Amino acid sequence: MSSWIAWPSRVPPEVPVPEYNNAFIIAAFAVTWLAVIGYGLHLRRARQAAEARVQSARSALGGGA
Amino acid sequence: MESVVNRAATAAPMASREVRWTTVGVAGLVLLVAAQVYGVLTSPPDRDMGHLQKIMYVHVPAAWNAMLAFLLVALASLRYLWKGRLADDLLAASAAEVGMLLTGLTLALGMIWGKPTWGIWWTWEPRLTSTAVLFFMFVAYLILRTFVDDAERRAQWSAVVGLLGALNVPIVYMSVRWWRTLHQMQSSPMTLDSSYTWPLRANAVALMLLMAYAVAHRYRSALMTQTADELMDRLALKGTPGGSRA
Amino acid sequence: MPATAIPLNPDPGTLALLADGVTRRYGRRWALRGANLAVRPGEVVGLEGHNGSGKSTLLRVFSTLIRATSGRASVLGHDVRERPDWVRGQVALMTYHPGLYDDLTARENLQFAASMLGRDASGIDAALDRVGLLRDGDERVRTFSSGMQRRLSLARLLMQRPRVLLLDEPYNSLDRQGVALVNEVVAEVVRGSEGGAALIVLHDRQSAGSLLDRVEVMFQGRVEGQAEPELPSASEMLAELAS
Amino acid sequence: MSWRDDWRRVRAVALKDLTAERRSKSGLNAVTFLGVLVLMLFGFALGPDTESLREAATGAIWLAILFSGVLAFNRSYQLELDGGALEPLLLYPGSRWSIFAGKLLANLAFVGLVELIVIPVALVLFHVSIPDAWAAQLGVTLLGTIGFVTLGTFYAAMSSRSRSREVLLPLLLFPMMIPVLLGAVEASTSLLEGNVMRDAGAWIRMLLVYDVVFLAAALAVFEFVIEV
Repeated sequence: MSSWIAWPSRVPPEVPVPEYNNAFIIAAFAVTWLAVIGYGLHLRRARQAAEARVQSARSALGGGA
Repeated sequence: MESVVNRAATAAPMASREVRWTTVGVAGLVLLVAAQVYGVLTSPPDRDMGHLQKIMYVHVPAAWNAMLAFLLVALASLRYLWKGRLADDLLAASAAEVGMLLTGLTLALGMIWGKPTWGIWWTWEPRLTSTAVLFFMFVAYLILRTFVDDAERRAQWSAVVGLLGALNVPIVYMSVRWWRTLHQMQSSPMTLDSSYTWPLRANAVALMLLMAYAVAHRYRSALMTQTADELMDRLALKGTPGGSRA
Repeated sequence: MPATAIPLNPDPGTLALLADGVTRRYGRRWALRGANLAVRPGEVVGLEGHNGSGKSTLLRVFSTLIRATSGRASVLGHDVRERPDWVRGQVALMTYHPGLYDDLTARENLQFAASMLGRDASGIDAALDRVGLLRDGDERVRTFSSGMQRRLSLARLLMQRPRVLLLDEPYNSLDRQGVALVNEVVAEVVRGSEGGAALIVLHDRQSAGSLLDRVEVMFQGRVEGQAEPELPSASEMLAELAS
Repeated sequence: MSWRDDWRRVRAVALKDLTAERRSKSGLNAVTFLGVLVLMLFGFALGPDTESLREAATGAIWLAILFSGVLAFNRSYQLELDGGALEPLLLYPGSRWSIFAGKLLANLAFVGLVELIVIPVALVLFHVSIPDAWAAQLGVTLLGTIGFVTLGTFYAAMSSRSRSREVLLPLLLFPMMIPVLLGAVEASTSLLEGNVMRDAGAWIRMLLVYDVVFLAAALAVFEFVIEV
């Protein structure tokens, strides 16, 4: 595994860690959840469209099939 | 060509499969929340990055699962070319859609991580650059699908495009890596501290479950649409002895 | 059940062409909706029908150019989907496109065909002579009239030495001698080769003259009947379908 | 069908394409002109500074080739589509990969001719003197061109027969071209600079692998692309 992901390494307890850039952390998680929920909605819409199509096909075929 | 109509007629096993996939989806969602909370609360801040390290828990799983989605596209494409079943093409398309989302997410998160860490939004790093290439290939694949009307032609063409794209991914990765190492010294690889591994793994598994659910869900919607089309075909061919599929 | 020439349980081995319930969809439109047709060796069969009734599509299915969405088609007893390459060696398709290269001369076009077919070039002059283009052999096809282009594609067809002819409106833009030439070639192929047969899409039955053994009529993607049919009107047909 | 038959078909397709191209002429001139135009634009974009021009030369050459070459590939199938010639072409019995191989050879010749003009013009415009290792440079150019033309000819078989072909071809082709671009540019640059601190050999091997992989893959799956 190489560098750029900046794999977190040792954690020296005595070094005080600067608390910066919380906005970026929040943004990252927010974007992730936006993607998860957004795609979930897309999935539901696709399913509804598919079901509607099956329904209309069935009814066009005369209820049965 | 198999008949999706006949498959849909056996509704009972289909329904139980649906329940099983829903379980996977719910489990993935719950695990994702749990793993994120666990990771954010328990893992100590990194020496250099501080709490920014926590972006890793969403970024790296997205990248891993994007690769997985691409593998799925390649395998489904290969199987389509081998067996000629239209369902495999729909599976490849479903995986490609989820893969495009995941590569897009990986890129967005990479930027969000890069800006505070290095002060730049974009870095020409092999992994990130390969992911970008992968993203473009997913997009091209999905655009190709919208440009072709005939189902069989669309399936054959996109299977071929998916397969060639899969061949290209390792070559792109290697070439970008060489390109980078030639241009600047690569920083020494670091080992991941054990306090980060478990949250990372849990997050990756959670996202994988969600991805599997999403692909399965999208795939079944596509199958349903095809079922509807086949029912309409029956109508169009009503009373024809040749109406049954060969 | 539409009246067709298909015998019950046709043995494809004894037929030059067989379509059994062939369907073909383009996007959402059905070009063929279960076409049945049988052509015996030695037969010359005409195919008539409105525009869009599926005649050209059926010819293309037989030629392996288009795959049937469902159903079965065979040429000289071999399934077009299972042995496409063999079938391509037996049939010749002539469409309304001449299918020539405009910037090549007539002779070069035939030379290309000869190379692709694995024939030597010695037959080219004879073929050109046969279609009356020997003097124009070194002219570019771009300068040809449409009748001359059609003659040239007939010359290519001759070089192919097919056993089964699939001709899509072959008389278009041909003069009287051209029409006679087409008929000569058809007769030659059908009588001259074992299992030879021809399926000809036509609008004008006069041109084929006494060549035709029978005429089949297509309507809305099916072969609906033989000889002089009273075509049912579209609305009647739809009413029947809806019932 | 023996290999000899296949080779005769390959040669026939290539000769036919090249003859048609030679007779119509306008295509090669226009494409070459576009390549030179792209080079000019790069010159303006990079500024008159000799040093920066020289550094960017190989990259500019390859982008000019990519942009002009992509126009050639659809043309090669347009030739078949215009008079309905694709149908008889597909109806000749025998292997279909030979059609692809023939078109590939013709396109290689076409792009090679474009390069014959574009590269010398670039050397002049970007103040690059002919390098000592010019033979190796030619080899790199050839390897890069083979990879580019292979996939270009392959994807054009699809794009030329689909809607909005003008967009589709670069969309499919360019992401696949990244290894070729990197390999060719890096190898050329390192050769130009006398191979200092760089290893042209690794890039050349990469290009070689790329060409072999995609040539084999394209020949193997071309049947699926042209079949329906």
